[in-house]
Amino acid sequence: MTPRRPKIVGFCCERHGLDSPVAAAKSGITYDASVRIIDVPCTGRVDGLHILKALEDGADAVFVLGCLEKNCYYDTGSIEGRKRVEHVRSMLEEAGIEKERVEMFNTSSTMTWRFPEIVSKMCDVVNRLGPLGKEGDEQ
Amino acid sequence: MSRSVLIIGGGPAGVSAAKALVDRSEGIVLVERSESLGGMARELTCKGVSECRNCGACYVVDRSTELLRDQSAEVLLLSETTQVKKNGNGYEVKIKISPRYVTNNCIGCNKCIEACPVDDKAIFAPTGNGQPRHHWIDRSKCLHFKKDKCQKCADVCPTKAIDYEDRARNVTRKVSSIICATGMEPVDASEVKRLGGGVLENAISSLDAERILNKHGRLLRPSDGKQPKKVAVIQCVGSRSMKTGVEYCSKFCCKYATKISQLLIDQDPEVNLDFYFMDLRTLYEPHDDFKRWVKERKKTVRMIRSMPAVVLPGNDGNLVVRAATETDSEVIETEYDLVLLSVGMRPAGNSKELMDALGIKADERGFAICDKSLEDSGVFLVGTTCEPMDIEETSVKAAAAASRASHRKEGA
Amino acid sequence: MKGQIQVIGCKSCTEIPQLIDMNKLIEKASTMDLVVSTVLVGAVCDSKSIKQVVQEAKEREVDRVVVLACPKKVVNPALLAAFKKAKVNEFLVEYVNIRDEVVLPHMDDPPRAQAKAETMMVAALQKVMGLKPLETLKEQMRTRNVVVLGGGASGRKAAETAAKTGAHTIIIEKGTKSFKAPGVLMQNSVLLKSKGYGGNFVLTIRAGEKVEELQCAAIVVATGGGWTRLNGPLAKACKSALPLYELDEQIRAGKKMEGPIVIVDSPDPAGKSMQVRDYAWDESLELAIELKRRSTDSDITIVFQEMRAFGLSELRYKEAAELGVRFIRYDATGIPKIDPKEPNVVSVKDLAQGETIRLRFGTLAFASIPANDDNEGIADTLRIPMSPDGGIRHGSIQRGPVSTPRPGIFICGSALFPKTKDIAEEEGMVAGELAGEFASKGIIEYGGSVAEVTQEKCSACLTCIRTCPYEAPFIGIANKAEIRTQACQGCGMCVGICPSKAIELRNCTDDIIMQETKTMLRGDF
Amino acid sequence: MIVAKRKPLGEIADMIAPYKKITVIGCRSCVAICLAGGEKEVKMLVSALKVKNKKEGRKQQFEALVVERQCEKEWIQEVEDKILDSDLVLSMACSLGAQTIGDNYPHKLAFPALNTGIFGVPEEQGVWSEKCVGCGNCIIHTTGGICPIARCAKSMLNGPCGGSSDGHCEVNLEIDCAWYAIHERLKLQNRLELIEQVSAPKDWSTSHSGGRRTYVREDAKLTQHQKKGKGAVR
Repeated sequence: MTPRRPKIVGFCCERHGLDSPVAAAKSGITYDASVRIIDVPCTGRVDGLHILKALEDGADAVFVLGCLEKNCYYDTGSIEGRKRVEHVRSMLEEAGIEKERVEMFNTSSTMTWRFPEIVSKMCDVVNRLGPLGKEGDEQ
Repeated sequence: MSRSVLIIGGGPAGVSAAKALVDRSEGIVLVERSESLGGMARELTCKGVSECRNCGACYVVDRSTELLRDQSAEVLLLSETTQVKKNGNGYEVKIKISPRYVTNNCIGCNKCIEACPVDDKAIFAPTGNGQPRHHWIDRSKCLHFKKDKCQKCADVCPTKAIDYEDRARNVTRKVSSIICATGMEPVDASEVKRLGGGVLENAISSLDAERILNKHGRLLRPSDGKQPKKVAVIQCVGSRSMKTGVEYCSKFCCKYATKISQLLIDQDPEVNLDFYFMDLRTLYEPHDDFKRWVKERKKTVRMIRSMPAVVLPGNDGNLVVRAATETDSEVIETEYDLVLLSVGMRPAGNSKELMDALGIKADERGFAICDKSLEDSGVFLVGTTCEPMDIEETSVKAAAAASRASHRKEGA
Repeated sequence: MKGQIQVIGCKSCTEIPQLIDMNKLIEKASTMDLVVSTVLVGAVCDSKSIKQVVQEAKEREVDRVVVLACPKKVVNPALLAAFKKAKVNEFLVEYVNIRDEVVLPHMDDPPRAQAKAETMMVAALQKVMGLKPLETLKEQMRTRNVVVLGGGASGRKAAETAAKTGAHTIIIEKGTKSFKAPGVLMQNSVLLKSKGYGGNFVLTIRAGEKVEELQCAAIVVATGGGWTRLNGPLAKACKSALPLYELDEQIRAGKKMEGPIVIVDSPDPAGKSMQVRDYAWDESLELAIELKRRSTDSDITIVFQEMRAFGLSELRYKEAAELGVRFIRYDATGIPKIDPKEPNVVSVKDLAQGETIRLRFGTLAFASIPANDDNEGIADTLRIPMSPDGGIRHGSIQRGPVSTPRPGIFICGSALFPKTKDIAEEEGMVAGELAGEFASKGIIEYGGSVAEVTQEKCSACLTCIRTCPYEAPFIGIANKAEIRTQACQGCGMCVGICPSKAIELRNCTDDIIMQETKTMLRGDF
Repeated sequence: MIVAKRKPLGEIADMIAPYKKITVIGCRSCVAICLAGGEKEVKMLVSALKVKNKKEGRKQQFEALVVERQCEKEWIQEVEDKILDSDLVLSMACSLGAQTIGDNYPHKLAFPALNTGIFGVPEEQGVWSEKCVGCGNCIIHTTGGICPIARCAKSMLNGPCGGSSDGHCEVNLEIDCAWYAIHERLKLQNRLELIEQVSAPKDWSTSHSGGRRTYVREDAKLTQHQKKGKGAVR
């Protein structure tokens, strides 16, 4: 079988979070297919548990993508989301896992270049750190 | 009589007004000269990295997308109002829609642009973030319409979206009132040669900077595509000066220039930035916010209250700015990788006939004069048509005008 | 719910550019269990195919649908409507954005794209089985009242416009100002408490002596700037100092002001962080010009940090200068001071000369507008956020310019930050319009994908209540958290933070999210 | 309430390293409210440990549970089988929880995943501060409702030490001087005279220094006659 490709999960909020891959697509920008987009109403919905579970279930890196802070449709959602991500990062650090594998990003509907940039950034992280755990030992 | 409202111009003002009316489930006809909605805002970059800076760029794009999604709204692109006739309490307007030669099947993959043999291309993607994202062909340049029936773009198009048979159409609409949002155009930096506008490659206008940032997400030097480490931002280029005939203040320059400066530092805290200005006229923030922000970054950012005299070429693409110190005591020269010229605005030139037909008078600066009687006759002026303003103010005033327009109809 | 799924593939969205083999995808779908119907249509948005798929759905008694096309926002709402008719609950229709998330971005790698699309479909099928049929409920608004807080320029405009939309307006004015306004004008009244949510607010208001309750559908906050309160150091030192607008009124009233006149943007007019705005500057320039016109020998000085002569008022700046108005710029190094021993002399360091000058004045006016002290009270009662500089903060620009984070509450004028009169009025107009529109809907639609509490699990830790931006959670009679469904916007912030996992977001539960993630990760692409 | 804090993940991981079958039990009372040991924290801990194991190729089996109050045996008995069925119980409650499990199932290992800290008050969301040490002999009615034993670094009983400087404690300038606060409060209540009163040396026997304490409520105790066999609540 082909060498294991990076598996990246992106929790995107239904507002600008999901607008940005669409904007990229409409402008004919292509990016690596290894990203899995999971849509949530708002990054405030994202729970540290979701991120950890994703890593547990085989993701090598996870990112959360929401509206710009102070421009969140639900006012404080993306700030809330960032706090959750930071908490998970600190947990990973405690556990001796590279915290770079988890990132929070903000975007707006005008940033066509943003989503591809994020994907390649996360891909680089995985290529640098290698996959998380050995292939096939997903519980 | 038709209840719908004609909106001339698909920029921030036009789009906001249209959206406001559509939200009130009222019919609109939006006529936009260019190939996509968004006007100036199409080319503006979002000034935020993780935090919103209220530049309003996304506001326009979002509204345009929503507008295009709305079945009830009639949005006519690449079209122009050719004739306006008073018709009872309302108007009858003739609109000419030029052919786009690209159908809605276009997915914006840009293959056609690569394929196009014309050197400066004859098929284009929409400007900046303009919506919709469908490409369009400039007939005057396209070889298909010249002798050798070139159809390279049609050949490569994966969705067969090229339609050379597309023809110009004329439509007539009866409308109750007209919202005029013909907007503005930026002062051309090359009018200010002494600051290197249009002469020195790395002395770019703020609009160019916005374009570059919008496209790549980073500001790159035109000469060598490197990220500049030492940048000068010069305010009031072409504004507040008799030379360019724009003796007024263009109002939004301080806003966007300060926000761009902040963006540059956010992206790369290493950047050294000098901010040359006369008066700091940032909008809608406690007025010392930017100053406070500068204070916190003493090492990298300087505010210099002085209008540079001249920008001279330095070695390998660098630029030398000669300016008096704040107290005019001496003249100093500083070298920069990149100089950013904050250009002001002018009202966009409108076809005289249209203005006359609508009974719009302009002052000596070209700004349309709004008066009560005009609105009574059902013509509403919004946005930068009548005075300089930023997107936020524009959107508010446009919505207000829309509300007046719809209430006038109820009155009628 | 039996779980009979229909899978719809849309060629026009996905098959371009012949990258994904939709037939293969649909075949795969038909092999999945619980899938009773699979349709591949030219374009799911055109009415013909809508008829076709819905017909099919009826025949096969479909109760869940997966649409492989483009984003939900883009797909023709007619499809959803048609399904509603076919007795398919709208919350059981799941859209997979094959177009923008697979086809377009992965053109250069068809095999992976195909695999990805397949995985997304499988995930969607699992997800749609996890969904529960929901309904949006309707609640009558008890009134069509629009309450406008503040009878200033923007407030009045708001009331006028709201009235035009057919709403009944009530202006709550804390002063004794009386003016012509539609609806009711309640003078020297103050907002004490507020309950409820957009559409059905209940406000407690103290009008003069008596306290009364007031129901309303929408609220417009137009409390303006804090003009009146001047207790900064300068004002303390010079009791006779006026706020600019009073000077303006007196001059327009023809009163002869004692010269020389000094207009200063005090760094601290109300003893708090100052905000100087274009309003102040337009006004002071106009005033100066007016005075100069009346008598050329009148001595006027404007002391400022930044000459904020925005836009066309730059021309007034020039005119004033030509008329001989004196301008003095200072900065933090030499702010204007008044020595109490000499209460009619202000000394300030002139930046241009770099030396301190003493200005003897007959009249001193402040051109700066402090934020309104009432803001804090208002923000607290209405539970809306404030900006650090003491103004009331508006919500995301995605919700439009005059909106607060809370639906049904709109804000305009200098309550946000001081503004010029005309902008304040325009804002008032927009706010009034929106509030009126909001009220004239007459019903509140709510429900759908909102949060709900599993009371057995709740520890009543109040975390949700502190986190929610909409005041939706509250502690109910059982001393456990409950959700005020009408107020809930379905963002799921409380769900994500609940330490006891007692709150779930309908149709966006942890299980659904984590299952989807798991399936997406299983796929090898 | 009792405020606790999760031990660093690394420490927990080392602690449980030798064991294969691990049951993690949270608690729905104090520690849930102070965001340390509720269902969410339990699930996150388990997940994080699994990720760590996955990275390091270690195999362990986890079971995540939450009980109403871990300090009471009746609640624990509800998950008895799970406890008995595991090599190790990792308690995500205050140490009372871990100990109750230990006392009831002496042959089982019950390790703490939390560090039990203080009797705290939530000052704001996410901030808890200590205001009582449970000395067993409350005097705050004489000190303006502020406990000098808990809130003074030196548990001074008669006025501030010499180190109090403009309202701050010399031991840690971040925290306020308890006695300064007491003075201000009494002044507010016009009871400043109280601060003059010299309180005699405190009888610490009621506090921990009197050894482990047991509180008995005679009328609540069941007599031998009343007692049934192992009575469960439901």
